[in-house]
Amino acid sequence: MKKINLKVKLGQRIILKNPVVLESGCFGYGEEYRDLIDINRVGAIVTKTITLKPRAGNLPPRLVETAAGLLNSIGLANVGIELFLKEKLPYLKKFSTPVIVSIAGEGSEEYLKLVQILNKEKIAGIELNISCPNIKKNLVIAQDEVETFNLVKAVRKKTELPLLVKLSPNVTDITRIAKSAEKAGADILSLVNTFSAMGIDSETGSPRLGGVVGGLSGPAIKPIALRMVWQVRKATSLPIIGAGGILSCNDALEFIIAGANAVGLGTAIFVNPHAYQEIITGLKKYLFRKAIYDVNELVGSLHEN
Amino acid sequence: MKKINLKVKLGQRIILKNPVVLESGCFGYGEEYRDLIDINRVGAIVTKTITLKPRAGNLPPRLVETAAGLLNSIGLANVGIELFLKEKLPYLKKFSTPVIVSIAGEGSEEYLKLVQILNKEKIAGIELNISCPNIKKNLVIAQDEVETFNLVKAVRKKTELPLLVKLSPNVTDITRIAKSAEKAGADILSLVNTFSAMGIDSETGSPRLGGVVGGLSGPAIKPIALRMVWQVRKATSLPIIGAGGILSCNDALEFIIAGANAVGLGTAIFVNPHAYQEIITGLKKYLFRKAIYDVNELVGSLHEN
Amino acid sequence: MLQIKAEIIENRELLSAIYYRLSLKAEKIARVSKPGQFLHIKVNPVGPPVSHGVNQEIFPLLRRPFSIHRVKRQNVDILYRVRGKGTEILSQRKKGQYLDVIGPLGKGYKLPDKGAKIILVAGGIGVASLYFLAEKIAPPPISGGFTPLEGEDRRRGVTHFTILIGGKKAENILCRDEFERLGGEIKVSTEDGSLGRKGLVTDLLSTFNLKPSSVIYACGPMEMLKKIAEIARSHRIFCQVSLEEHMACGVGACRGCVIRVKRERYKRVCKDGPVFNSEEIIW
Amino acid sequence: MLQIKAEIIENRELLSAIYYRLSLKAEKIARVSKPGQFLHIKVNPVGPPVSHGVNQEIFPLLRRPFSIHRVKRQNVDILYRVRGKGTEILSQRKKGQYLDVIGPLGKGYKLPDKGAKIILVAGGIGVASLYFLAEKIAPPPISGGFTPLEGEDRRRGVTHFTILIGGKKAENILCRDEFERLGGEIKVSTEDGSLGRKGLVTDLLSTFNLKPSSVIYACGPMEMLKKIAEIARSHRIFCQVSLEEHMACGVGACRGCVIRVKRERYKRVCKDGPVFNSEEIIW
Ligand SMILES: Cc1cc2nc3c(=O)[nH]c(=O)nc-3n(C[C@H](O)[C@H](O)[C@H](O)COP(=O)(O)OP(=O)(O)OC[C@H]3O[C@@H](n4cnc5c(N)ncnc54)[C@H](O)[C@@H]3O)c2cc1C
Ligand SMILES: Cc1cc2nc3c(=O)[nH]c(=O)nc-3n(C[C@H](O)[C@H](O)[C@H](O)COP(=O)(O)OP(=O)(O)OC[C@H]3O[C@@H](n4cnc5c(N)ncnc54)[C@H](O)[C@@H]3O)c2cc1C
Ligand SMILES: Cc1cc2nc3c(=O)[nH]c(=O)nc-3n(C[C@H](O)[C@H](O)[C@H](O)COP(=O)(O)O)c2cc1C
Ligand SMILES: Cc1cc2nc3c(=O)[nH]c(=O)nc-3n(C[C@H](O)[C@H](O)[C@H](O)COP(=O)(O)O)c2cc1C
Ligand code: FES
Ligand code: FES
Repeated sequence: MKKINLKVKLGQRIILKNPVVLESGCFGYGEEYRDLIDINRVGAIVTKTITLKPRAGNLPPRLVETAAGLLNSIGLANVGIELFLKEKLPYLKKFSTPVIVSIAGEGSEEYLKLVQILNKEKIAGIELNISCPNIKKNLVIAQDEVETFNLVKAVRKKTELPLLVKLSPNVTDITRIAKSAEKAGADILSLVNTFSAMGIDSETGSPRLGGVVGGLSGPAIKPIALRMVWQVRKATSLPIIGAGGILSCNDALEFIIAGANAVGLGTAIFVNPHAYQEIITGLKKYLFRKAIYDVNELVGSLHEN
Repeated sequence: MKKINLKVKLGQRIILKNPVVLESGCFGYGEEYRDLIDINRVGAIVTKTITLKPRAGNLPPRLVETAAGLLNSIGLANVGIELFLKEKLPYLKKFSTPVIVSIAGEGSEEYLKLVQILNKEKIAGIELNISCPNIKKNLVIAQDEVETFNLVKAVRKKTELPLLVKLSPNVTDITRIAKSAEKAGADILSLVNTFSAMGIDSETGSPRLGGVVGGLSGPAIKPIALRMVWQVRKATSLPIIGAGGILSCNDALEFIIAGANAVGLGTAIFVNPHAYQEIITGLKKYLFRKAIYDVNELVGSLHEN
Repeated sequence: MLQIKAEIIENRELLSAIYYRLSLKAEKIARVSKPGQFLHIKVNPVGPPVSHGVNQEIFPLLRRPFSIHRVKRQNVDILYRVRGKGTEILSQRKKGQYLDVIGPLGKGYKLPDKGAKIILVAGGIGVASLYFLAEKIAPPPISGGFTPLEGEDRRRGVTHFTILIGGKKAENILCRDEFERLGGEIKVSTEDGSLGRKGLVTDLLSTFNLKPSSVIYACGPMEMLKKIAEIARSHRIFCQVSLEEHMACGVGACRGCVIRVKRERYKRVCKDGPVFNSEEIIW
Repeated sequence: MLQIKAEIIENRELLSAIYYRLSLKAEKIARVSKPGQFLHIKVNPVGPPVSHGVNQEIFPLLRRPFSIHRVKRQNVDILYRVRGKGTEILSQRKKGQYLDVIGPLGKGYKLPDKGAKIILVAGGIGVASLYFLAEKIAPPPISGGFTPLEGEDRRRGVTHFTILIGGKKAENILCRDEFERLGGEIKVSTEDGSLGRKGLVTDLLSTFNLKPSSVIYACGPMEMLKKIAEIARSHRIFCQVSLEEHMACGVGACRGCVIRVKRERYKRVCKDGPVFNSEEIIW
């Protein structure tokens, strides 16, 4: 039996055993899933987004289940970079799996400070969560080409670590943001973050989320996320971590065929912590059955007429 | 027992018996549902989008069911304005319900021609489906403020009929497009159209839709559509027909509380042609139970703290 | 065409466990149904929406189309194969529950002229609609509410027909007894040879002495229908095929279920079909 | 904490038809479960995903949390009320089927010191977790795999407890017999007076002679817990409450299930709770 290759390189320096990545915010700091997920078997992990100062997060309720989706308004609750480095990162570094640290700041100075702190750490890469507003201009960075370019460029100058940029789907044309990030020096693109959305309790006439508007994830958004990955694949040559509603191996295959070099699991972790393993096994079976043997050959292989 | 008022005015001249509108493309030319839907009981109907020339539409397959959603790539298949006026409109005019004719053109000249033709007809209004590309600039009109403004302005000059503009959700900030349409003289805003999305058959490695990319509708998109209606409510003072994933009375209530003056049913018609009646009955019960008595009082009543 | 809540009279697993026969009490639909027409069924349990904004109708979201298999007084039956989630959920519905059903939909088979040599060709679950057709062509001997073909003698076998049934294995061959009771001549083929002739049902058809006076009615997988259309064409035989496409509305409104045809470019399976003259189709 | 596919041993409707008791074979979970902890259950049928890209796991999408109600050898029971779609689907699962279960999760009740006057207060389905607690406090007479409280005498009634159970009507009062078998003193209140004292369970509590040596354990609706916290506070009684919030991960990772607390601002119900000291909470 021929050996199946699941190994994937994202840029020059991040090598994954397999293309399954655990996404930011859905795997906490890793420890929480200690008993359920074997980090050594996963392709890579992205930490909960870390900010300079600890953040308590948004008012509850923070979670609402929607039709085939999950609406959340966590509000970047996190322990802050200091505690993260002291108490959370050491645990994650015990594993053989690349650890990507997601960061966000209010304004580029905060991003740069975070990057400078992380430069001293042995981590696989930094992911810029740019779905936060630029406080000066009151505009979400990932929704603006110029803002994205400026931030990525500024960060690029300050770090040699592999740089991932996480794109927001709440845009008119995601390829323009992707190209801005590429031009500014991003190494890898990660897409998509959640869709801005809300729910209303008609009995009380109030928003279902304490934060009123939150982010929609899960199977509901899959067809839209998939379209975006496909578009970005055609618009840039950067490696892509594709995410948005992936639950099963079949979902993962769709993203890979559309052009994702790796696939991210967010909501799936909640639904089934074991999903990563089912997807890895499923990919192997599929590649064997199709006599492809190397997952990289599948990337972007969509037949278009 | 106090009488419940479901009557809704959209702008100066469109009066609906109740706030339930059957959306463009999902009710065909009305005749198809002759045996299942009593048009006289519906608030208003919007016809399938009509173009100047007949259009055969896109290559099949044109439909895919997704998680709580429907992905379609019909491609504006329609009989063209000439046959529409001759064979389809007469049927719809038999009812006491306002008929809004949806139109689309490739370039503003086609829109203007269509409007001039429709000016002679006794219809309740014209809805501009602006999710078509501007052929000159190869850019979807509804995705661009200036394009939207120019088109709506041009049409406004040529017609006294109530003018509806149907917004696309595939934008960074829907309020900007809404405000453009308002400034240019739109009477009513209709949102949302479908989300650009796709599906892939991992077995064959091909797109599931003949047209590769199609439009996502149904419950999956509801939380995003709802957020957009809420935003547009705050950004403009135009009447809104809110749509996107409404199946039940509860869904309709969410949209009304968020700010929709009327609610549109698209995919729901396929799922349950009788949904309109269940929603109307449900609204009455709700209003009675809450002692509100007039549905207009509910519009935009969301409690925000 | 009606939308009704129809009570389930029976939802019975057939021998091979992936096939089911569902009987619905649907008198008004029964009265007007014609062979080749279909029902559009919401397989989810009928019930009030739950709180919390998520409606139980959402999975699966769309209705599923099924050919009318049999009509008996107030009952309408379908015969179905469990294929994906929708049919799996349908197979779990129980007697006494209700289903939301729209029907009858579509244009059915054009009935044959007198004296025609009638050949029915079924692939797998394709027997479903052909059985209803056969009943009209050759009504069963006991008058049980079946409407015989107009001007047709009620005696069995007056209108003779042959039915070829093909499938992968013996367990995919359905309704043999039923067709026999109608007096049809039955030929079977299976791909693995476990029943009847080994091979494809189209091979079986090729062995026939086909004359221009023959008419073919076929229902089954696309490749089978395509092959049959070729055979019919080469023998200049009038041939009707029942097609499938994914559907949303089922009533002709959405233009989603189209297939490519020679003249108008596209026709809707739900409204212009599902039965088409094999000559119209771009295969 | 484990993720397992647990076989359903029983899923029994209780008297009032909206309550069910589900027994799962889950030995490893059974061994380590503590009163107040919970299971996070995927209520959908376990099975392979279907073709067509739509997975049957999607409705409902998230797991549902349920307190551990009872542990008996290899079995873990929950007691649940049908509330929305998830619990409705759960109520349809049958003996012999499997459920995907994660557990035990969360921090349970802090067990009382010796000699404390123990008062349990349950609102409706709140009895679920309190029964497991009561079993630890006052192990049942027949040694049936129940682990008695460390250093505790096995004889019934050695540790005395009182349980107050409140509900809307008589049919919302569950587990009276079970608590009686443990030797507890049982007081009941119903809002309509159809069983026990008419009124709220908090009114019942107010009639008690509460001393600082009392400890209260409460589980039920938020308003009830809030009232109890006030009573406990005014009597300077140590009081533990079990809270509910909508959950995604259930293991502390997503920060979604928080409640407002006095010091750290927010705590996670799933990981820092679900049992909290009533003093911590911002009610
Ligand atoms: C007019 C008409 C009559 C039909 N009559 C019968 C019948 O009498 N008995 C019967 O068993 N089946 C019949 N079918 C097919 C039946 O509708 C599908 O098997 C059913 O919709 C599958 O639903 P599902 O949710 O189980 O499968 P899904 O999970 O939706 O899909 C499972 C597989 O079936 C395919 N599929 C789904 N829907 C269709 C469709 N409409 N056409 C073709 N392939 C499809 C999918 O691509 C997939 O490969 C008919 C279809 C049509 C259009
Ligand atoms: C730690 C914990 C332990 C629990 N133990 C039990 C138990 O032992 N027995 C039992 O019957 N129930 C218990 N619950 C509540 C149970 O989880 C909910 O009733 C269940 O999730 C409802 O799911 P559903 O799909 O049926 O309802 P949905 O359709 O999701 O909602 C129905 C209604 O219930 C509300 N609801 C949904 N989930 C929750 C939740 N987690 N907390 C509060 N309200 C909710 C909704 O807002 C809605 O009003 C517990 C909850 C928690 C957090
Ligand atoms: C509860 C929750 C918290 C999240 N937190 C973050 C975060 O801190 N940073 C981030 O970049 N993305 C965050 N995300 C987005 C996910 O990483 C992912 O991009 C998104 O959920 C889409 O993937 P999915 O559908 O697989 O969940 C969060 C998502 C969820 C559901
Ligand atoms: C099959 C199909 C065809 C549609 N055709 C049109 C159309 O011709 N013109 C238009 O403006 N919108 C069209 N729409 C969009 C709907 O009118 C509606 O805006 C959208 O589906 C969202 O609402 P829903 O989730 O209730 O379906 C179509 C939608 C579907 C599903
Ligand atoms: S399914 Fe809508 S036209 Fe056929
Ligand atoms: S549910 Fe995720 S932290 Fe509690």
